[in-house]
Amino acid sequence: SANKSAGSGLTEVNVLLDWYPNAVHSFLFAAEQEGYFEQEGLKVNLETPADTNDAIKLLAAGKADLAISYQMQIAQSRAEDIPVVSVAALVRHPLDQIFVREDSDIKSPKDLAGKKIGYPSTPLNEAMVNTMVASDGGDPSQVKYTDIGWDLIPAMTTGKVDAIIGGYINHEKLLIEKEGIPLRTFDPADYGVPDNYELVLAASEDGLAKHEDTIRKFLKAAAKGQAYTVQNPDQALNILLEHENKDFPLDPEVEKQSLNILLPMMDDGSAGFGEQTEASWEAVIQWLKDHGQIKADTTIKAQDAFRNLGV
Amino acid sequence: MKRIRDVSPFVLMLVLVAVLWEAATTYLNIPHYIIPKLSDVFLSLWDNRGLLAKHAGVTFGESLLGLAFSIVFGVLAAVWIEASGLAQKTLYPLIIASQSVPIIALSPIMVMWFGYEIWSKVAVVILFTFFPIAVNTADGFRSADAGIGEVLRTMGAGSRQLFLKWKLPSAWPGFFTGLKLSATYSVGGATLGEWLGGESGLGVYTKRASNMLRGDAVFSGVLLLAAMGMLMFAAAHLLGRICMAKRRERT
Amino acid sequence: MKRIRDVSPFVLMLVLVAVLWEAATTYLNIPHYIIPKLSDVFLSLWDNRGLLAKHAGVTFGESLLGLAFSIVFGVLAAVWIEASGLAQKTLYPLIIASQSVPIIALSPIMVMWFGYEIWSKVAVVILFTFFPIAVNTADGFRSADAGIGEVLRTMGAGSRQLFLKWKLPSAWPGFFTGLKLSATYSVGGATLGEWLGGESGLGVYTKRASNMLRGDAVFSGVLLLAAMGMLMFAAAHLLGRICMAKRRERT
Amino acid sequence: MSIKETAGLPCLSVQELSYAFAKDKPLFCKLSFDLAEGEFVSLLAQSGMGKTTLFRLIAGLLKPQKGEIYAPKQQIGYMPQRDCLMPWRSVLDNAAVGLEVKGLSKREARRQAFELLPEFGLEGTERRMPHELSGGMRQRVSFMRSLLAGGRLLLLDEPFSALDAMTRISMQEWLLQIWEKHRPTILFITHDVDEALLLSDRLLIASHAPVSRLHGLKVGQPRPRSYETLLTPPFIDLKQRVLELLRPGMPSPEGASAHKEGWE
Amino acid sequence: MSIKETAGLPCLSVQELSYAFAKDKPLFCKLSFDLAEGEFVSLLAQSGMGKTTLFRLIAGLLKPQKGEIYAPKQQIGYMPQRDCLMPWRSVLDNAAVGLEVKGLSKREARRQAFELLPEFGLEGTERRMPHELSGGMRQRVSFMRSLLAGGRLLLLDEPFSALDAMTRISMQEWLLQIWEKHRPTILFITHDVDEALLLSDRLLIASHAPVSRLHGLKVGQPRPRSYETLLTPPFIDLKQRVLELLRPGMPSPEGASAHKEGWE
Ligand SMILES: Nc1ncnc2c1ncn2[C@@H]1O[C@H](COP(=O)(O)OP(=O)(O)OP(=O)(O)O)[C@@H](O)[C@H]1O
Ligand SMILES: Nc1ncnc2c1ncn2[C@@H]1O[C@H](COP(=O)(O)OP(=O)(O)OP(=O)(O)O)[C@@H](O)[C@H]1O
Ligand SMILES: [Mg+2]
Ligand SMILES: [Mg+2]
Repeated sequence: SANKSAGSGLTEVNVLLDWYPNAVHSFLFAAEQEGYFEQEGLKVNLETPADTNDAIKLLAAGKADLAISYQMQIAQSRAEDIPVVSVAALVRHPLDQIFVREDSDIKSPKDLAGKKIGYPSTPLNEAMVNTMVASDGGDPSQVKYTDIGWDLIPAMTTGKVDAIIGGYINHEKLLIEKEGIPLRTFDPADYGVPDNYELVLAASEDGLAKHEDTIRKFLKAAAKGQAYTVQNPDQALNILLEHENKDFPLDPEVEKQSLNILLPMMDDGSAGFGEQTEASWEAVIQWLKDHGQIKADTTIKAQDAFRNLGV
Repeated sequence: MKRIRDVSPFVLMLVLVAVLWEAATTYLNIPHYIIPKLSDVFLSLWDNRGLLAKHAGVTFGESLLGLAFSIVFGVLAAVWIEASGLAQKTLYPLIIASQSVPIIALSPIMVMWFGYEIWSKVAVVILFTFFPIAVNTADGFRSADAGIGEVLRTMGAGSRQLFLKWKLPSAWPGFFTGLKLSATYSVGGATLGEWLGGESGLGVYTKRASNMLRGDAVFSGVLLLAAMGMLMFAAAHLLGRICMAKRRERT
Repeated sequence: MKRIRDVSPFVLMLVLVAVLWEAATTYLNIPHYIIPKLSDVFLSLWDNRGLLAKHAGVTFGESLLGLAFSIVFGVLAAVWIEASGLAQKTLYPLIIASQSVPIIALSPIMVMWFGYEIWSKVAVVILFTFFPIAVNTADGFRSADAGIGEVLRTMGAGSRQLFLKWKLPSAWPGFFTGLKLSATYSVGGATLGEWLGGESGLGVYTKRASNMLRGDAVFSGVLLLAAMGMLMFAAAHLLGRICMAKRRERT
Repeated sequence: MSIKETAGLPCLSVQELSYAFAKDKPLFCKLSFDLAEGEFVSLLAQSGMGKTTLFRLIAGLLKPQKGEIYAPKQQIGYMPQRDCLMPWRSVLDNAAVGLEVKGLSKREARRQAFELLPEFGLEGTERRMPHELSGGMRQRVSFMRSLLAGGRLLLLDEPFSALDAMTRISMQEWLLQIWEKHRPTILFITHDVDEALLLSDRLLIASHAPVSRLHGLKVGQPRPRSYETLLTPPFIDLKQRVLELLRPGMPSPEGASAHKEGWE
Repeated sequence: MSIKETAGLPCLSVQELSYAFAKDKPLFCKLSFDLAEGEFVSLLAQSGMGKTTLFRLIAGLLKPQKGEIYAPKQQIGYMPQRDCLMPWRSVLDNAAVGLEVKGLSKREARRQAFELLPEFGLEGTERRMPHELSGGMRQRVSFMRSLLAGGRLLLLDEPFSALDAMTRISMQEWLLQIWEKHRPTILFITHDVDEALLLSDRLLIASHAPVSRLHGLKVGQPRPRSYETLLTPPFIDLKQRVLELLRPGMPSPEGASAHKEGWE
């Protein structure tokens, strides 16, 4: 947790990533490499947990200071009395979209009726697809869901399912297209699901109360890292690639494309780094309630779910 | 009476664990999303009893089916290894290799071969459970009393007779030790199989509950899985007892 | 010469599997991210040899360390179960339950307790490997020749002596059967432990490779894990052979 | 119990003993007998009448269902009928195990056992494992083990059944040496009447199942005795009476050999 | 091999046999001997000289290192020294296993075995498991099993060592009945010289290790014989010669009993 590490005089900050390091984390590596964290008196440790469910719980339990999570997951967590708060929006729009083969006859979500859609067994994905199909004028009850576990890509490419949800447009889509299978994607935000922050940075209520200052410093450095990345995408990517070479070499081509997709979604010019709007949170919480993804009787409030620390 | 006295320490232990659990989660400040209160878990268990029964039935069926195959495959593998030096040098290493290969890494293959239906789960259960049976049975064969084999050989017993009348009965204790292990693992195998893709079963239930961040529901599934594991072990243990009731290896 | 003849069927089998693999992936149109061509796997293996060696070392270390603890815990559990009827009725069921509980569902607890360092991986390895040792050793105790125990008892041997001079040596074959199983499982346990969170090890390597759809890299890790499993099994087997070289239970 | 034990005499006392294996006919029914301190007594009975079971009762390995057994606890040297060697111990370590149990260091136990090996015709075999021994050698290791375990009461269950005449004689000699030196009480099971007459002070013979009494026969002849003296009239007489007692319900008084003369 | 076998006589022929367990001193060195068809021969030697090993060689369980053994293959009834009962089979099923191996149905095998149980003093024990038997009962089950397995050559390794005098006599009787009816060739190991003289046509005695020759002794006495006839001069004479041969390097001609007279 956020405490002075002996000797260096730096404050340690433990951050749980949403996934293995990839292009979306470039700004963190850039901030580290360029010394922005150190300038703020921070020593940042990055860990990759088994999944973000773990990350949220560990964060709330005080086993980490910050964790990268999803806006919807934060809302759900709060509904389940897990005291976490989003302190920054990292990716401001959905990355998790429906993929279909370009050569398929599914031209829009309503065509999914009667088709098989593969999903990683998250009820949230189900609700999204239902909303999208319905808003597109289709019959959600006709959609056939297949739980495809962790293997999104093989399920898609081997034709076991007609569509998948749960993959990211900056990762799975790129990998599938690299295999020579062009995809058509449907953005949930275009079909009745509120536009939402795909990735957010979260802290625990307790941690935020005690270490608000440290977190603000972290965000300041991260914002600088993000600015650096926007200005020098190639260098920033190189920092990431070089760093990761020690553990697992990333595919530079894929990551470059990924970063190209991500940058405009991380900073769409509408707000400062990480800034969040209450409207967005209201919409997301309402939609989750409407679709049974959080208990209808919970009284969570949008303004409690996030904090803008004004970096 | 004896029955009661036999079972009561177990029941007491369960009560003790339950009390400790409830007390720890109530007084020790353990967050409910890490370990939920047992009372909440029971509530969740009760509220979803119908659903849980259905899912438990599915998982139980997969475990049993997979285990049944494993008994056949495990014993056959052991027989083959015992019968042929060649198999021992070729088949055995492959079998061993199959046990340290991470199934999750190969799940696409499983799905490709067995689809998303019950067979992929059964395949995982088999992969999980046939190894202890094979190894214990093979070691059982090897521990057979050579003197008995000699007597049978002088009677003109061929290799089939030797196998049926000597090696096979000698391997029973080993087989049942393996079966106890495998019976326990079968539940975990079915759960993992369901995680790799499935519509029902306690694996799916716990995974979905976990994605919904419902600790109480996760733990209600976990409790049922634990109980199922104990049940499978107990069944295997009892079966062994019954099948070997009259035998005692040595005075 | 004998050595060579001993090993050659194994080598032949490896070559055969390799040829089949290469042929199947070349001619059967299997997507490379499901089963890559073996030649690509070898290429990937070679290209990343330094990195793989590092990761393999980490996984191997975790396996060995966990297995070492399991030997201690497994034997202690078996001793406790053997020594106390109470433990058999209370401890044993808990141990069994621990084996059918899905670890992944409880991963936050593992991380809470053991952190992201090596200890969480070691804990998973222990959970994976101490059960076969405990069950096989416990069954080994139970199979001890009663006649020998009687002789020792008439000599005035107390329960400690009986245990050391009778039960313990009698359980060796069972222990080594269990050790063979556990040694094999230790590799899988370490891999799973790494998946629950970690920066290095072959588990991390294969998972990341899988996320990147790099079939060749996944399989290079899988091959190493398989080899490691065989190595662990072979080591346990050999150790058993050496330790029981002079003994033969019956004529 | 403690009263009897400290009283010194008798060394072993069986009182109103009854025993039956579950569901089987009883083996013993209110059986009583005593062994005096330092006595050498042989027990004779037909196969399956319960000699081994009686030994296990005396050694405390089985619990009497009725009656009581007073025996010097934990001071019993018991040689089982089946050799029960430990397959994981060498000849030397098998023989020495009793000394180890007594608290001697492994090294010292081995040393003492090693010195005795030649006397039992086992020199050079100290490193062999039991499965590498002949039947008679196994029996001698087992015999040696029980003698080394010592004790004030020796229970020997057919200790020489697998030995040839020569080896048997030297083992008998050994046993008598030990007996004369330390005067343990010895209860000895054998099927060889000559052997029993040669070694014992007294014979206990069971005629009828279930065993409710043992016929005592004093061997009043002077020691040392030899196989030659067995051919003298008092021994021939004794032997005939033994064989008669062993053959229940047979009125013929001429002894065993007479009865079975006409078989083809 | 086939030549000898079809020649009919001898039934068993051992030619220039040499054998040693790895690293040990050899047990047999160019040993040759024959058994005629239908002959009853007893083999006597000190404990550990290799009798059991010789049996295992003849039965084909060990391979001769030098020399050859001609024996009727797969027609051997072998009774091992250690009973080797199957702990998972009842008395009846243990006894019947040889018949099952011969191809009889389990039912028929059991029926035949069941009928014979009383003759072996085992009536009422058919459902017992081996661990519920006394030592002598186990030995009788093993004996019964080898007789039922049949064969033209019977190899019996101390078949009666655990039996009391009475039971032993009836078993001997049984064996002779079988022998007279079917005339198998019998090779019989015993440590009891009287028993050997009573039963055999001929005795084979090993004096020196390694065994390079067996002393043959014809028992020219008429049958039926009884334990009483053993007290007649020709038998006493024979017995003395046997004991002399068994005691290698001992010049004393007075027999075993004379030698050991003075032990205390
Ligand atoms: N564990 C047991 N369970 C049931 N019955 C048993 C058990 N042990 C022995 N018996 C029975 O008890 C009887 C006496 O057995 P025991 O071994 O005492 O005889 P014994 O006099 O020593 O005979 P032997 O001279 O053949 O050794 C036998 O009928 C045997 O079948
Ligand atoms: N498996 C074996 N490995 C090594 N040595 C052995 C083995 N079996 C027997 N021996 C040795 O061979 C010798 C002869 O043994 P064998 O059993 O043939 O003797 P035996 O004449 O039958 O003796 P006994 O009358 O005591 O049964 C013994 O010295 C024994 O130690
Ligand atoms: Mg007995
Ligand atoms: Mg022998």
